[in-house]
Order: sequence, then C-alpha cells, then structure tokens
Amino acid sequence: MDLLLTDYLPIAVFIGVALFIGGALMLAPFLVAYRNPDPEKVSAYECGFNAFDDARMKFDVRFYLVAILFIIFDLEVVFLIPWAVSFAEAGEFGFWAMMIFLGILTIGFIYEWKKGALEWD
Amino acid sequence: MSFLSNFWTEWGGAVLWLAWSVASSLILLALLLIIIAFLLLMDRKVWASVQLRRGPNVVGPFGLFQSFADLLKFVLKEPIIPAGADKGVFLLAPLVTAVLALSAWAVIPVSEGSFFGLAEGKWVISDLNVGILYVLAISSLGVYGIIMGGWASNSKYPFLGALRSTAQMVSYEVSIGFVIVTVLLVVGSLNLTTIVNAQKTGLGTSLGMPGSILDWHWLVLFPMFVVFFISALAETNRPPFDLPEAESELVAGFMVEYSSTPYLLFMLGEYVAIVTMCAMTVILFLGGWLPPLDVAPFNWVPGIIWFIAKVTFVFFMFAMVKAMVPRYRYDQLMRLGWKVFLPLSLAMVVIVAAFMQYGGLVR
Amino acid sequence: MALQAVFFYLFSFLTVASAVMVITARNPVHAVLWLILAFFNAAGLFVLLGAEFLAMILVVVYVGAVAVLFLFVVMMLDVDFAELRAGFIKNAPLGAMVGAILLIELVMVVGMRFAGTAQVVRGPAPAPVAGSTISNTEALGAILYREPFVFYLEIAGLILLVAMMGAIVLTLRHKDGVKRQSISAQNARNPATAIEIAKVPAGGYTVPPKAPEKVRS
Amino acid sequence: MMAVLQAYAPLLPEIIIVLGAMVLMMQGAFRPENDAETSRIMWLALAVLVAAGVAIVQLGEPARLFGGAFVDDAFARFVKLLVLAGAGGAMVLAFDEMKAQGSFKFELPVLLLLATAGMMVMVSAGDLMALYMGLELQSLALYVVAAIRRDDAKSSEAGLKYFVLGALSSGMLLYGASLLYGFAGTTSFAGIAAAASVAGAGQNLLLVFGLVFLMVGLAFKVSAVPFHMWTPDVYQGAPTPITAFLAAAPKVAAMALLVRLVMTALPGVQPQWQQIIVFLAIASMVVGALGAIGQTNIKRLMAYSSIANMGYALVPLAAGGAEGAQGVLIYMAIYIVMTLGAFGCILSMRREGGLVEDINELAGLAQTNLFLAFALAMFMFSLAGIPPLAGFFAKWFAFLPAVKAGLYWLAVIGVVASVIGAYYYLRIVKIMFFDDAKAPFMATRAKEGAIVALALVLVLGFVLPFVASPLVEAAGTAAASLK
Repeated sequence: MDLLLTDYLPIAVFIGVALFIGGALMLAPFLVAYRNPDPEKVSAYECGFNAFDDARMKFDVRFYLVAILFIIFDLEVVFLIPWAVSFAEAGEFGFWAMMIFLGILTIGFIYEWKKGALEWD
Repeated sequence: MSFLSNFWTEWGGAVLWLAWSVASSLILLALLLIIIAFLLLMDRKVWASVQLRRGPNVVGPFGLFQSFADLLKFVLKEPIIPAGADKGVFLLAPLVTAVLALSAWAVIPVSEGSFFGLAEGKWVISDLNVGILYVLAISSLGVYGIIMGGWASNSKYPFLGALRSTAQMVSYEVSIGFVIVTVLLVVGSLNLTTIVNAQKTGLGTSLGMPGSILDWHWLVLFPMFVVFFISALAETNRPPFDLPEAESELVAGFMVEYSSTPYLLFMLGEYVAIVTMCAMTVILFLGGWLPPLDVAPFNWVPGIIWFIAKVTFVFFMFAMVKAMVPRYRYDQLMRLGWKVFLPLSLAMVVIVAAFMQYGGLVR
Repeated sequence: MALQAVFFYLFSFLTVASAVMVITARNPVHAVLWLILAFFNAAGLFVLLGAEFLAMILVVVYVGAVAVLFLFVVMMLDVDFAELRAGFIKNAPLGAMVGAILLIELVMVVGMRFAGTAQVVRGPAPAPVAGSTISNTEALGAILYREPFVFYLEIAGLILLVAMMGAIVLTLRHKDGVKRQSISAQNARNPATAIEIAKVPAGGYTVPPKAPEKVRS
Repeated sequence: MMAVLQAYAPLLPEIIIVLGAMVLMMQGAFRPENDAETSRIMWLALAVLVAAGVAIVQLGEPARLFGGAFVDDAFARFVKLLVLAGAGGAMVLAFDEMKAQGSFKFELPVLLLLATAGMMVMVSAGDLMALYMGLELQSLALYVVAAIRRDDAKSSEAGLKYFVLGALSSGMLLYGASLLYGFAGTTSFAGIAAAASVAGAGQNLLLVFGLVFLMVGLAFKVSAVPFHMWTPDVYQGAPTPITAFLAAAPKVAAMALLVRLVMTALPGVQPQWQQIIVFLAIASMVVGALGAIGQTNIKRLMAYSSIANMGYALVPLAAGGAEGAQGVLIYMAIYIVMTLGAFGCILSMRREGGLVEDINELAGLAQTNLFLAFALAMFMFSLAGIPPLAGFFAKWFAFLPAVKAGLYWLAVIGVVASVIGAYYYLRIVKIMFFDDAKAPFMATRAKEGAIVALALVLVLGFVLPFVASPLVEAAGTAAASLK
C-alpha cells in the first residue's frame, strides 16, 4: 500500500500527463492543419513506383535467431541482477554458484560463436 | 456548503496530492522538453560547426528559437496516413515511442535533498527501489514504437528499417544489461539515488582525493563506461548506428510514411531517449549531481546545475560522434555487439565480481 | 485499501479483457499487441503484491524480449486468417470444455474458501519482517544463490544452454558465397603482403607474377 | 573447500553427464563437422553414459540434497541405471541410421546427454520445483531432437506437435503444482505428504485438483490415454532412432516420477489418486490395444503398443505399496529391453531408398532373413505376453500386486486387453512367416544387430533364475527405499 502510494502512483500520474501531452500533439494537426489526401499522396512510398505487392513479407530466419539469443542472454542478466545486489550476502558460495551458471552459458556462447550464429550474412 | 466541507475533509488530502503530482509532473515535463529543444539545436549546431557550416541561425538570436519554429511547422503540416496502413497501430506507434521515452524520466533523480525547501518536494517524481530496472524496462520497450510503425506503414522501407532496428537494439541491450550488472556489483542497490551517492567514495578517496571526479565509476569501470556509451548510441539508433533510418539506403527507415506531428513524436521520442541515455551515463558513471571536486567554488553550485551540465557534456559527445564517425555496416554492427561488447562486458562482470570477492574491493 | 482494490480490479479486468482480445483479434499482430497489454497488467498486479522486482522483470523479459520474438514470428509467418478461424471453430468445443473445467475448479476452490471448509494446514505465509528495509530484490538474491535454490539455478542454466543449442540446430543456416569481413586479416595486412613494386621498362609493360593477396572487406 | 564438494558427491552421476555433454559440445564446435567426428562424439557420449552408470553403482550412502529436492536412494539409482541403459541403447541405434539420413550432427549426442541429465533429475526429484525443472530440461532437449531433421516436413511437424502438446502438459502440471503449493505451503514432497496426511485432507479441493492436474501433466509425458494424442504422430514423424529414444528412457523416467510422486508426496490420499491411476490404466490398455489393430505403419503400431504398455505399467501402481512400485519397475525394465529390441528390428527394415515402415513389407521375412524374422517374432510374442518370454513375467509382476490388493477387475481387464493386443502382435508374426516373400531387406547393420541380439538374449533368457532374480530383487530393494 505504501509502496503503491509513494512510489508507483506518481509514476502513473506522470505517465498520464505525458500521455496527455503526446496525445494533444498528435491530435493538433488533425484539428488545425490543412488536409487534402489524394490517392498518390496516400500511397506507400517506393521511390516513385507503385508498390508491386504487400510490403509485409517473409524475412530471414536470422532475425528470429537473434531474438532468441537475446532472450537467453536477457534471462542471464535477470539472474545476475539479484546476485549483484546481494553479492555480500551471497558470499563465496554464491560467487561460485554464479560462476558455474555463467560457465554453462559461456559454453553455449562459445558454441554459438564457433557455429557462426553470431555472424551476419 | 456542508457537502463541500465534507468533501474537503474527506478527500482534500487526495485532491491536493493529485494536484501536486500533476503539477510536479508538468513542471518536469515542461523543463525536459524545453531543454531538449535547445539540445536539439545544439546537436545541429555542433554538427554544422564540424562541417564548417553555421547551422540554423535565422529564428531568434543565433537561431535559438529554431526548435520552437519547427514545432509550429509540424503542427501545421498535413498528417498523411497511407492508404494501406493499419490506422490504429500506425498512429499508436509514435505515441508509444514518445510516451515511453518520457516516462523513463519519472524515476531519474536530477539532484538530492528537498526541492527548493518544499517539504513534499523531491528532485525526482518517484525514487523507486528498482529504479534502474525501471529504466532498463522502459528502454527495452523502445523497440515497440519502431516495430509497430514499420509494420503498420505497410511499405517496404519502413518494414526493413523496423527489422534492422529491432535486431540492433536487442543486440546492444544485452551489453547494457551486463554493464548495469557491473555497476550494481559495485554499488549493491537498484536505487538510482543510492547509485549516485555510492560515487562519493571510491578510488579517488583511496588515492587521497575524497569526493573528487576520481571517485566516480567511470575510472574504476572504464571499459564498461566505454561499452555503455557506445551501446547507448546503438540503443538509441544514433549515428554511427543509425541503420534503421539510414537515409542513403532506407530513405528514412521506419519513419518514411510519417509526416506532421506523428513524425514529430518519433523525433521527440528519439531525442528524449537519447537524453535519458545521457542521464543514465551521468548517473551510473559520472557521479550524477556530485561536483567534480568537493571544494569551495564547486560545491556551492546546486546539484541540478552539475547534473544538467554533465548531461549536456555527454550529449555533446553524442553529437560529436554523429558528426565524426561514418555509419557502420550492418554486419559490422552486429559483430561489434555480439562478438566484442557481449564477451567483454560478460568478462568484466566476472572480473569485477572476482575482485570484490578476493581482491578486497569493497563497496 | 480502497485504492489498492481499485487498482487490483482495474489490472485484473484489463488482463482478462486483453487476454480475450488476444484470442479474438483478427490480426495476429494485434493479438500480440494485446498480449503485451496483458503482460503490463500482470506486472501491475505484481506491483500491488509488493513484488517490484518481478514486475520489472516481467516487463523486461516478457514484453522486452519474448513479445519481440512473438512479433517477429507473427510477422514472418504468412498466416491464413480464414483457415485459422476455421480451425478455431473446429476446436472451440474442446477448448471451451477445458476452459469450463478450469473455471469450475477455480470457482470451487475459491468457493471452498468462502464456505470455510478450507483447512489451513500450513503455517503462516512468509511475510517481510516489519520495519525491515531490505528490498525484495535483495531478499530474492539472499536465497537464490545458496542452498537449496542453487540447484534450480544451475538447472536453469542447463535449460538455457539447451535452448541456445536448439535455436541454432533448428534455425541456423549459412548462405553460400557470403564474403565475410575478417578484421584481424585486415589489420595484419602490411605493405609487404599488400603491394608489390614492379619495374616497368620504358616503352614496355609488365605483368605481375602473382596477384596480390586480396583481403576481403 | 573439499568438504563442500564432498557433500555433493551424490550428484556425481549427473555432474559426469552434464560435464561430458559440455565437453563434447566444445569438441564438436571446435573440430570440423563431419560424420567421422560425429561418430567419435557419439562413442564418447556412450562412454559418458557408462561412466555415469559406474558412478551410480559406486555411490555411497543414500542421501538427500538441497533440502530434499534431490533424493539419492535405491529407487533413484535403479531407475537411473534403467534410464542410462535405455538412452545408451537408443544412442547405439542412432549411429548408422542418422548417418544414412544425412542428419548426423554432433548436437544429437549432446542433446541426448542433456535430456538424460534431465531425466535423472526427474527421477531424483523430491520437490515439485525439481520435478518441473528436470522435466523441462528433458522435454526441451527432446523437442529439438524430434525435429532435428529440419528439412523434413514430417520431422519438423513431429517436433512441433511434441512441443505444443508438451508445453500444454507442462502448463497443466504447473497449474497442479501451484494448487498443491497453495494447499501445503511448501513444494517439497515430504511437506506435502505431511499436509496431506491430516485427516480429511482428501476432501480438500485444492489438494484434489492439484493432484488431478499433476496427474494429467504426467499422463501426457507417459502418453497414457486420454492424453496420448501426440504419440502416434510424433513416433511416426520423428527419425526412427529418435523414436526409439523417445519410447524408452523418457517413459521410464516419467513413470518413475509418477511413482515417486504418489508414493512419497501423496500417500495420505491414496483413494483419490488410485481412482485416477485405475482410469488411466484401463483407458490406456484398451485404447492401446484397439488403436493398434488398424495400423499399417510399424512406427504407429509401436506408438499404440507403448500406450498400451504404459497402461499395464500403471496397473501395479494402482495397487500401491512397495510391491506395486516393484511391479512398475520390473515392467519398465522389461519394456525398455523389448522396445529397443523391436526398434532395432525396425531399423533393419531397409531397402535402397531408406527405411521401410509399412507392416506389409515384412511379408515373408522368414524366407529372406530368418534371424531378423525370429527376433522380431520373439519381441512381438514378448510384447503380447506369451510365456516363457520376458513380457509374460512383466505382466505377471504387474497384475499380481493388483490382484493382491483386491483390484481383480482391473487385472481381468488387463488380461482381456492383452488378448486383444496379442492379435496385432501375432498378425505381424503371421505376415513374416506365412505370407509370400517380398524383396529382401538390406543386411542388418552391426550396431543394430548387436542391440537386437542383446535384447533377444534378455527376452528369451528372462525365464532363467539368474537373469530374473537379480532384477526382481533390485527392483524390490528400490521399491522398498521409497519413503
């Protein structure tokens, strides 16, 4: 309750105010600016050509691989944060526990590297 | 009348509190936006100077009001929504970018102590226990505006730009995470105020210069400082990592189809994110609002001034990088993120931890 | 307390509502965006519980990473909406049944609580010591890296390792004929390996004996 | 320092496997990728399994680590040895066939090792969290392995189906686990047992629903009816050696996990879980037997066969008690041998174009390859439960505790299902021995031949007291150690 009132409610208010400012800016030209859309103007930009097909296409699976690897390392960071904060309490045991954890993931990292998953081609 | 007085006795506190919150939010946002307007001008001026141009110099003295003129111009421009676009998402994207970027500022402390002597006043909207995680979370959400904008435009360049941008931001976020972990190891708290105050003592103190610039983390964690600075450039799509909007390849990337204030909101979000990153650099590595030397003329200056000065300095660095370094190629960008920064920052986490465990480096 | 209740119901309602939108949205990208909203509200619920760290992590990991992957996948797939809807209708009765069972169970469990037939066999739930200033991140860190949780930590590491391997085994393909930059090779270049000085006789020409070693860039 | 390490000695088998997997992963990453190198890594992986087996035999006193999350007792050791044997056998089968299919990657043995490590954690789990982590480690590795022929639509589909349904079952399991946690306030089996032994706990809905969902999740993993839908498709789609792996070790581990869960965490509510187990057993036996009848694909047939076998293995568990657990262990041990043997035969059904999976292609095998026909016939007889083969004794030890516990009708249904099942097993024998011969298969490869021969010896020789009694005794000791 205290946490909510002192810490998070002001953030909610702040975001609300930011949203209001952003929304006002967004809305302004729709109210005041001159609008005269024509088919050429609202067509997708393609260096002057008409678009051949739908712009949303299949793309390289590599982007997906990057996203997966990112999730894994992000989780690694997530495990590191409480450890870093309570480093003193965790003690030597905690230190080595984390070193083993990092070691396992470093093995994975080396594997990725050698397999060429980190190369962009 | 009795109804009114009842209302006040019961709800008065809440209403006052709300009014105060809204007011302080408004003050912070207004100041932030004004400062950003001038930083934007500075960006252009620095860039121009490096290229031996004069930059904007027409609106107001030295072009000081250029950004405000730009704002007016954007508001009066015709907003175009492409025919094939997903309207809702198309308009949501810039709003999300701008609001998310702004909301990071709710937890960034710009100074310490009470705000002009007001009892309720603090130099931060909310001094969150997990402040740094909040900023990390907000910055990890930055991709959404771009991804949504790129997808909703239903046009090829925005789509490609959004893809590139996502992979790029995501790649550098990992290093940022590891850098933050090293700072946390040294400080032991997720609270941003505590992180700044932890820099009151440190290497400089043990060298015989207490409360000095040498105490700040940039010195002890120098490699991390560099990694963080460069990753911040990549995370905010700043040159030399501005591939998502590389004008020579993708015209303007995910912003191709945007005009008027939706475009303005994207730009605004981008610059707010940059300033947030500058502020984070200052808080994590450059001692926040602490004076560079804890001696007479320096510690007279209020913390907020130091903070703004430092942020401006870091922003100046951002601008200089933009002016001087050519754009990276995409494979080089990914290589730098995954094969240089990631192993380097991971190794630094281990080294710093080992030093703290066995090398007598105590917090 | 009232304020907390207001926020609880707000977040809960939005979570459920956006979850409903996730499965009814026509466009899979919209579905993912609704899912993100659901994650945010779940994070809000964590905040209400005082679990700040988990709330932030939920946003960082699920919204900042997992949902990005979802968006990628959804954008990459050529989803046939009509077929999807047909499949939905075909499987709806089964899904509805499972959902109904889960719902009934939840109602029964909650109802049991109100009816007072729930036996409390366990001790009181662990609560923070009153007045302690330890943040919940620290509290988490204090138990996660020692016995017995260290066991789970290391297994979690192994699971992540398997995930890395799996992603690479299943998706990594190398294109043929890609020229890669070797920065070490570039830096190792020196005049001796890169250039050759040939004497060209006056009025004649010369053919280099061998092409200078090319460094790919 | 040493003292700290010494305390973790009971983890040695797991540590050997995990370290072995990581070392082999590095070897694979740093050495050129070719079949010879992968073969070497496969052999080394087998050596790692053997080393882990030796470590298990050498372990000292039973122990509990990590607050009871990791239990090292006779039961865990027995099942771990079974798991290692199953994994090793399937790995031997994988050599030549994966090479022939062109998907011989060094990741395969590494993933199989990690899956094995996951199974060992499952087997030793004394805590809901350890249960879940072990299960996920195992499943995640197996999802990847099932889809390892990523350019083959069937293999990818199998991997995807396995993954989606596996994730669903994990969700069920977690839901159940959270309800149980809500009930007991702890995730440790001992704590749950204490909370569940309070009088009237059986009426607590939290406990009952938690129990149901946990059972559903585990039933998915052992592919007990009605949660068996994925089995035929995955078995058919996955590369055959992988199917052999999926059919052997993970089933044993999941079954052992189920046994440990109900025996140590929920002894107080036996009537409740007994109903569920009885239902699962009957449904699996009947559906397995009936579903197999129309099948023409031998891998699908094996899928239904394994569903039915899980039903039989659940019969003694329904009876409960040490004898019931013993029955399950004996059944699973013999099941592994029969399954690996049968898959060894299936992997020998090769013509020029690769593996043949249609049962009718077996026609007249007795005339072209008598050894293979005889071996497959013996495995089929054994699966049908015809004395004096091992399968008969497996069913004997399975039904006996049920009869003793007064579950006569369960045993009767089991026998009836066995008779129905015998029909399709015997049909294969008939096709092999009495139909007109088709084109002969290629010669059986040495590694498959060895597995088939070994399994054949065990299946035929189980009747000999010096083969049977050590197993029965060891299973008895293992079952007795469940507390």
